[in-house]
Parts: sequence; structure tokens; C-alpha cells
Amino acid sequence: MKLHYYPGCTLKEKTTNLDDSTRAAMEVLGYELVEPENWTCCGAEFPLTEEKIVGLAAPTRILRQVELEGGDKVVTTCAFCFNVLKRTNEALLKDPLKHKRINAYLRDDIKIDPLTKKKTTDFAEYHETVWVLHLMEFIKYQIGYDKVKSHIKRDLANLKVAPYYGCRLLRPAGEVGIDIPDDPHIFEEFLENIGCEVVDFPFKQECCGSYISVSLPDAASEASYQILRSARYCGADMLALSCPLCYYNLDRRQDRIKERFFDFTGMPILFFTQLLALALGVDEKVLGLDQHYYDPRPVLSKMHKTEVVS
Amino acid sequence: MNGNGKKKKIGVFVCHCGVNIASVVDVERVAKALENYPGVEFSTNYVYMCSEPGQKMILEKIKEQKLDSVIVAACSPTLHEKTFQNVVELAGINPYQLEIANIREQDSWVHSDKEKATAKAVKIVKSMVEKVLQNESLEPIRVGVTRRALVIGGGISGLQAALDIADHGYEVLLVEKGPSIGGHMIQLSETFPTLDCSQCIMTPKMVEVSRHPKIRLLTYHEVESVSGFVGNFKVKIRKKPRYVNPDLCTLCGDCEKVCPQIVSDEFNMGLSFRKAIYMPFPQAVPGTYTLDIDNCLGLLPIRCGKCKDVCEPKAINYDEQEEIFEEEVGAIVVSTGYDLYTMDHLGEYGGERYEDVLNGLEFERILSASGPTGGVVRRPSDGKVPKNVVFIQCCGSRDTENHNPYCSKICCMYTAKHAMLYKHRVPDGHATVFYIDVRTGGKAFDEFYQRAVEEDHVLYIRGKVSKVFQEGDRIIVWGVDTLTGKKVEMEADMVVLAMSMVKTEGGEELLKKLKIATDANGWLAEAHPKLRPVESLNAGFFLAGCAHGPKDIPETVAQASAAAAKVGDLFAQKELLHEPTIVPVNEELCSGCGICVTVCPYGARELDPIKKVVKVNEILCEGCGACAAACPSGAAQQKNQTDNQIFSMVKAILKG
Amino acid sequence: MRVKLKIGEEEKQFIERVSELSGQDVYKCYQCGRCSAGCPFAFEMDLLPNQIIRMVQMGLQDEVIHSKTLYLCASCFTCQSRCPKGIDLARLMEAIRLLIEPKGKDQFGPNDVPTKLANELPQQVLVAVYRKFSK
Amino acid sequence: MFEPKIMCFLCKWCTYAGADLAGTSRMQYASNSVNLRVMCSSRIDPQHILYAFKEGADGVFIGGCHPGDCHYVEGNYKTLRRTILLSRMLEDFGIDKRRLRLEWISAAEGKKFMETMNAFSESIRELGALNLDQVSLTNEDTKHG
Repeated sequence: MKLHYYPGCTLKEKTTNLDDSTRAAMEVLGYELVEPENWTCCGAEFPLTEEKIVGLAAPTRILRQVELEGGDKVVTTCAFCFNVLKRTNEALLKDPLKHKRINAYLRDDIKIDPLTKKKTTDFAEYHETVWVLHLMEFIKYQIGYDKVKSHIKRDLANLKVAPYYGCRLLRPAGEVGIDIPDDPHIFEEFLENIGCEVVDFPFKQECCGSYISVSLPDAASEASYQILRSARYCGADMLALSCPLCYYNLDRRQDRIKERFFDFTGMPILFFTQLLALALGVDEKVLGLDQHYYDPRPVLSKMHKTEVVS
Repeated sequence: MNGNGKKKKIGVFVCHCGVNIASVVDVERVAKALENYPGVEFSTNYVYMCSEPGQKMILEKIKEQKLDSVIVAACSPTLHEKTFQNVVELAGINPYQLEIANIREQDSWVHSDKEKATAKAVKIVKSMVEKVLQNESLEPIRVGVTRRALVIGGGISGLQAALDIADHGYEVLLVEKGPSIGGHMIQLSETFPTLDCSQCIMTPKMVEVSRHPKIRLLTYHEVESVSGFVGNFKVKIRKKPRYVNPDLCTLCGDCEKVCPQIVSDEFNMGLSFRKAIYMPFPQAVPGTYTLDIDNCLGLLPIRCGKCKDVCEPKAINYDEQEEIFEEEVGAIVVSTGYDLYTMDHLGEYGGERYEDVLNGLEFERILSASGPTGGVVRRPSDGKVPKNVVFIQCCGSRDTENHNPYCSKICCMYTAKHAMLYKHRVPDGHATVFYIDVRTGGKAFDEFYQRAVEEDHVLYIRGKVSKVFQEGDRIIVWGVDTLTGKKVEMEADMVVLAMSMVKTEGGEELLKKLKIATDANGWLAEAHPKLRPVESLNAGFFLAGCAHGPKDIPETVAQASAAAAKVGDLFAQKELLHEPTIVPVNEELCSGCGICVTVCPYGARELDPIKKVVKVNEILCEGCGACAAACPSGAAQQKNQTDNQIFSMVKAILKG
Repeated sequence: MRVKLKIGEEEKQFIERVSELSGQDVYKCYQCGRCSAGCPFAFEMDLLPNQIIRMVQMGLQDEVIHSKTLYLCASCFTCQSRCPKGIDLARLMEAIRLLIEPKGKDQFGPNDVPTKLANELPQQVLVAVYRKFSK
Repeated sequence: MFEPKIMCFLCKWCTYAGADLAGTSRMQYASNSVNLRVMCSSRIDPQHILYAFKEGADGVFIGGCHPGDCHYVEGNYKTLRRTILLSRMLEDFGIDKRRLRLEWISAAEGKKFMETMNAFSESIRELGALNLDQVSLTNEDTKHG
């Protein structure tokens, strides 16, 4: 089955492991992921003031492209992209005037054919027919855990995994959340259903430092440290997440955390899709496990290699 | 022409109201303009129509001119309609043949152009003439009163109301859904601001209720339905089987000992356990065991039957059945109390995740000498005496966005009390209270709060806690002190959340059965927030206690007594008078479509299944007229405000 | 130093402008402090989030626009999700950042990122931080 | 200048009392309206409104209690629904729907009553007189026995 999938810029560059594992896992589940043609960056941050409305044009273009290609839904794995696309969709739905204004931008788009140098103008409008879903939602509501379970090939029961939501999947409350911001369950359900041992920890919805890690790295590493410390304290072997930025702060920046916090010993960080792909029996080589700063392979070796009879 | 086809003789009296009307409206011209209007027999003006000479003039003119209806063009009917009704009644005219034309508030006072204001006054008076022409003479509807009250809910408010009504000499039915009366108050340890023991003041009241000859105590009963109207309600009550005969039960407790089913104990807020056959607490009234069928292994002797086997006095009867019976009452006091907002609403405080994060009532049980820890402050997880207790106020209150918008009113005081009592029990412990505002409006309340701070050294931190979580056996509290501008983190052994008070679970269903009005938050709505605070808008229903909104014990008791006094007022009347401007049904025209039945908010209309026409209960009809507007055939016409009257008035206004 | 309080036209305009740009009603805030209590970066801030909104209410424009706090907000929306009055402080912060003069000066721009770091940073973080902190 | 005729139906408990308050506060407003007091705004039948237009009203105003404040629990909601429906029908009859206005005005809102009366009067003035020729209402349509 074909399914529209918007990877976003980071997945094509710095976190190809998220992209690859998503594709591999979805293939096992019977889905061919289709990227909207000529997609651009979504803008990463949803514009928060009325004056920056033009920031909605890029994500709307992506949604329009999906619409033009006949898609009724688009799935993302990057939490930032999900956040921006979903909020854009909601904002246009809620405010017809805004919708009109953005469509005015979209109509004026110009496309130049690289070969013929011909200009195409007068583009279509976006009609609000696309449904933005995070892959975790798609799995829960569209595929169903039972189907996922029936495809499981590896037993992950020995892996103690702490689900880390971060901010973008849950907040702003009432606008975007894939679950209740202060009492979420969907990630836990997901991990449980792919066979992991779930470790609940109180920092699962705390902020990792986000883009502050560029402007004020120390503040961000403190935030990241607190999350990792808490997960470790609660007995987790590893942290699972869905956001390339959280992944950067929590995995790649462990060097900086170690410099500042001597008790910190490191912890593997995995994308939820990597765990999904592992459970579904995907070849480890495809999953980019060698890209991680903290090598997760020693911990992953705890899982049973034997195939599960399902 | 009036309804009987007889020509009416109307008198029009235009008041100057000193200069209030006369300076803008040419009153003489108004009187003159009406002189020859169809139906008007006589028209005049006078400087103060409501004065003694003015009233006298009306009386005389009625007799002299043989008038049968009267229009007074003066101030708003809210001011002197009653006055002039009395005048015409003295002259032998039915008061419903009087109408007031409002030419002061709605004319002379709001306009300055004399010409226009005078023309408008003429239109107003003419429209009232048109109305009076078709007015019927009406008599108030009279109905008898059943002098017997129903009190729903056996907490402190219900008990007080029942006792007061009974002491007035009237019979009371007190219905309580639980196995014992006592409500939430019997769960409390000590009460603010006097720190007297709640049980010590509550138990004598409970006993008094059970012994009062005028009170019929119906515990383990629920109100099934209410029909009828003020003074004449019919109430269906469901008796839930208790499987234990209270008259035979000797409270020996043998049954409890052998019962194999252990469940969590509601009276102790789930902090301890009870058996499936149990007494909710030692001082329960009535003093009897109750078999909780939801938790019993089953009534078939082959499944268990142990309790019945050991019961010496043969008090246990597995064959007891549910019964529904009907009672007649004249007034209903609703005192169904409150619930606490459940902690699972507050995920950021752990929801129900942490054993040592408690709500206010749970902490009351821990403080109580009759509680699960015998009054020693121990935390539920490991029984340790907590050395650091954090109290968080406004949990779910004053939160328009995610929870309840209102202030729960009592939490400031009980939190001060909790902190104080904790310090008395654990003198080397630390009590910290996170608050937004400390509200101590009440007699001796602020002194009490100051005592907590000054004498018991309770630390008050101004700021709402954002997050509570557990690491190991420490509970971490993330707050802020807005006074110093510092974000603070605190380690605690126990956290007590002052959860918001909310309408009772299941209460909503009951209120639907009673058909009484509630406010946006589900609390009972009073008839008037200032002048009728203990009455419901629905006649014959009275409000007492927290079902009406958060309040403390003294306020609850005062309101219960007030409700009882109002019931007394009602019962003191020989008969009840009801406004006759209702909406009857013309059976000739009624097609039985039933639309009026669905729009009536009072259930006053009913489709007669045999005659296929709508029947109206005149007492229940409050005369709003919604049905008259909805009736497609014109069969529903409001008395003295028929469609024809409205059409005539509109015509007089627009063509006059 | 004693802060001189006055609510004149200028202050009112500032409050209005912030409200308009952010779409948030600053008068709703009753200063419970919950935003500050849960803010992951409050420990770095010179003014706590609740103080920012308080100062907007008071019309203390200078204090607000010179605060470091504006550049510590990670738009994680923890405050928004727990605010009892439904105020979105991240929007408020962004609106105030927009009001700062002179326009065009970056608080954080491309030159502030060391080349070595720039190579390892994920694209989205750069897009995000420029969107937030540069003009 | 065109002086519109405005027919006002006011509920006894809220808007009529609000109109009284405007009076006791001596607030001045346009004198081209006359009030008719009903027990509840829900007593007003769409027929009454159509009849008023037929008899020469250029505008019809209905005043009721604020949602949740109805003396008769929920009469004002019924009024709201009926008015919305009637507004749609008015257009079919060729009557501009702006000629019918429903407002919630409480007993404490004398000022709002004054302002509403002025604003409504002004807006009807702008719309001009209701040309009855365009309105195909016969006596039988609007009035029954």
C-alpha cells in the first residue's frame, strides 16, 4: 500500500538512520512510503506571531503537494516536522482568512522547468483535505497493534526502554498533542506492543534544550543531562525517541554532558523506528546503528536473536 | 370586545409623575387622544396617580363611570402594578383587568423630543388598551399542601435540614444512598478554626436524627423519580437490599471475621481495607452491618454463605429484594454534597501514580484518631513518619483552562489546618504550603492562618507547583516563589493536594430526575443569588450544603437551617396560590403533535394517549409561553397574552 | 532603584501591541507562577516567565525588552500546557522579540555558530534557532 | 429624514428590566421604537415578527436574557434557534435579515439597551423603509384565529 511520507531535511542528511529504519519497518508492515514530489523544508518552527504568517506557506506547499498527488494523509516521523505540519493544517482550518491569505501565496508560485526553461504559474490552492499524522499515531489507529504484533520476529523483552516524548509530540496542549501532555501513554503502548520492557520516568515530557543547544550549549546540556540521569535512575537501558533534534542533544552531545557531569556514564539513544524495525526482524545493517555517538549495539545484544513464532 | 362578546368599559388614567412624565410627554394630549379610542369609556390625567388622592380618584371614577377595566399610564409595572391592582380590586374589578402603560422609564426618561415622546406615549397606551380589551378575569390557581418534606442526602446539611424541619413539627423523609448517614464531615479529623473534633460534634447529631420521632431515616435508599409539583410531589424511592436486618443485627462482628472478600475501604479513602460485609465505621447510623453485593462472592450458599452460617441472631437474609415504593411530600431539600476532583486529572502531579501523594480527604483520615493509622501521621507507602510534607493548594481550582474555574473556598483553611495538625503530631517535621492566594474570609479564619505561620512555623510559598514526581522514596516538587523570584525545588516525604470540590459523581443523574436547574459547573442554581439563595428556581425545591457550591461547615449548617425555615414557610400556608397566566390547551384545535410537550422546561404538558390531545398541569406551568409560540395550530394560547392580543398590540403600536 | 510606574499612552500601546502580535490576553494572568515553576530554563533567566508577563501588565517596556529571558525560551510549551488561564507564553516571548529595536540586528546569527559545530548540527536546529533569534 | 418604525419584543425578566434601567439612568436613545413586554423571549412566535413587518415595522428587535440566565431555564435558546431559522426565511421573503435583531440584554445592562437601540435604529435608517410591495405576505400567512 502506498502512503505519503514527509521525511524532512534532517532525515536526509544527519539522521538517515531514522529515515532508513522507518522505510524498512514500514515495508515489513506492507507500506510503500512515497515522498511528495519536490518537497522543501517545513520551516522547523511554527511561526508564533500573526506577523510571521508567511512562514505557513512552506508547510502548506508540502500539504498541497500531497493533495495534488491524491493523498489524503501524510505521515512523519520527525517530531518537529509533525508539529509544524499539523499546526499549519489546524491553523488554516480554524482561520478561513489565514487560509485565504496563504492560498494567495500558493497561487503565485512559479516553477521553471530545468530543461525547457518554461515557467509554470497559476498553481492550485490547498483545500485542507490532508490529514497529518505522526507515525506512532498511524500505527496505533490505522495499522493496529495486533497487526504489528503478528509481524514480530525478534523478542525485545530484555530491553528496558524509556520512552522520551520531548515537547513537540505533546505540546502545545490542545493544538498538536498525540496524547494528553501531562499523562501520555501512546509511546508506552507502542513500545509494549513491539515487545520492549517499558521504563516509566518522570522526565519523559521535559524539554531536552531544543535549539538552545546552539545559542546556549551549557544550559541545554544540563537539561539533557537531567533527562538521561532520570531515565538511568529509573532503570532504563536506553532511551527511545522520535525527534532528530532531541537525538542530537541527547546522543551526540553526550560528550559535552560528560565534561560537565562526572557521574554521567552515557546511554544509548534510539529512534522508535529503529526498535520497531528490529522487532520486525529487519537486518541490523540497514538501521545505521553505527551512526550513533553512543554505540547502542552492546546493549542491543541483550535481545534474543531467536525468531519469535507468531 | 372581551372574550364573552361583551363590550368593555375601559378607564385610562395618565399620570404626570410630577414633572417626570409631564415635562416631556404632553399628558393632556395623551389622555385626549385616548378618549375616543374604541373601548375607552373615560380618560383623564393627574399629577400623582399613585398618591392617596390619585388612587381615590381611580376608585371614584370606576364607580361613577361603571368601568370594568383600567389602564394606568405611569411608571414601570415593576413599581406600582401591585398598588393599582389593589385599587381596582377594592372597586370590585378583577386585578387581571388592570394594565400599566410604561410611559416613564421607557418613554419620558429616555427621550427629550416632546413631540415624539408624546406620540410614543399614545402608542404605548393604545397597545395596552388593545391588550385589556381581550383580557380575561382570572383567579389564582389554588392547591393544597402535603406537609411532609423529603431531604436527599445524609451529610451535615441534610441532617441539619431534617432536624430543623422535624422540630417545626413536620414529618421528614431522609434519604441517604450510603449505608450510614454522616457524609464527608464524619470523615474529617478536626475542624477549622477551632480544632474541635469532627466526630464529637457529628455523632450526637446522627443519633438525634435516628431517634427523632418525626424523621424517617432511609439509608441505603435512592430517589428513583420525582413527579408532581410544589406542595404535591410524588417520589419513588428505591430500597437497596442490605441483606442484613438492622433490627436483628447485634453488631457482634462474627460475619465480618469469616468474610473472605477484602476490598478497599471507602470511609478511609482507600487507605485501608474492609470486608464485603461491613460496617462503614464504628459510629455508623443505623448501627448495622451491610452486605455489599458488588463485592460479595455471591449469595448462593454453595459459593460462600459463610456470614449467614455464623450469624447467631439470624439477621442475614440472602433473599432480600430491591423494593421501590412511592411517598408523597410537599417540599424537597437537595443536600447531595460534593466529591473531590480526582487526582488522575493532574498528570503533572503524578496522577494517581504515587502512593504518598494524597488528596485532602485522605490526609484527614491519616490525621484522624479513627483513621487507618490511629491518628499517627504515617505515609501509605512504607508507614514511615514523614518529616517533610508539602501541601499544594488550588489543585484543579481556579483553572479556567484545564480544570474548574471556581475557587473551592475551603481549601485555604483546611490546608492551614492540615499543616498545623501535622506539626502538632510531628513537631520536628517541616510543613510547606504552596499557594496562589490565601483566602481567609470568615470569623477567626485569618487569625488561624497566622497562627499556622507564627506558632507552628508553617512555611508558605507563593507560587503554583508545576510538577511533582518521585525518584526512589523521595518526592520532588518543582515550584516557584514568586515573592523572591526564585524557582524552587523541594524534596518531600509526602505531598497533600488540596483537590478542588466538584459536583458529585452520579449526582448529575439524580438532578436530571429532579429536573432542577444547575449552573455552568454543575452546582445547584439558586433562584436569586442575593434574595433567594436557598431556593431553587423550580418551586418546592430547596438547596442546602455543598451541592449548591463549595462551602464550609458553619455556612452549610446555616444554609440547611435556612432551607428548613423556607420549607416551614411553605408548610405554614393553608393553600398555595399559583399565577393563572398559564397556557391551557384548546382541545378542539389541538392536533396532538406534541411539540409543546418537548419545549416545556417544566414537564407541565403531557400527551393524552387516548384522546390524542395535550393535557396541561396548571400548577407546573410557569407561563413562559414557549409552547404557545411553538404550537402550530394555535391550540396553546397563553392567558391574557394570546396571539390575537399580541397581534392587536403590534398593530396598535405600528399604526397608532 | 525605584521603578517609576505609569500607565500612559505609550505603555498602553506596548501592552496592546504585545497582545495583538501574540494573540494572548496578558490581563488574564493572575500570577500563579506555574510557568516559571515548570520552565526548563528558568534557572538561566534574569526575569522569570511570570515576571515577564507581570511587567508587560505593568507597562515596564524597557525591563522586558532588555531581558535575557527572551532568548532562553525554547518554545517547549510546558508553560502553555499547564497555564490555568491558557496563556501561551512562547507566543508572548516571540511577540516581544519582534518589538525590539533596532530591527534587523540578530541576537543570534550565522556568525555565532563555530564551523566545527555547524558541520555536526542537524539542519533543523539551525533553521529553528535562526527563525527564533535572528531578524 | 427617514424615521424608521421599530417594534421591540422584550422579555419581562431581563431586557424589559434593562430598558427600565436605561430609563432610571436617564439614558437617551432614539424614540422610534415601542416595547412590548412578554414573559419570555420564547413566547415570541415567528408569526408575530412577520406580522409586525406586515403592519409596517421597518425593524424588529427581540431582547432576551443571556444564555444560562433565562428565568425559564432555556427559553432564550429556543428563541435563538427560532430567530436564526426565521432570519433565513426573511431573505426568501425579500426582507433583509438585518431588519431582525436578537440581543441578550440583562436587567443590569441599561447602557447596552440604549446602545443597542441607537445602533439598531441607525442600521435600519441605513437600510431605508421596508418596501412592502416586495413582501408577499398576506393576512392569512401571518395571522390565524
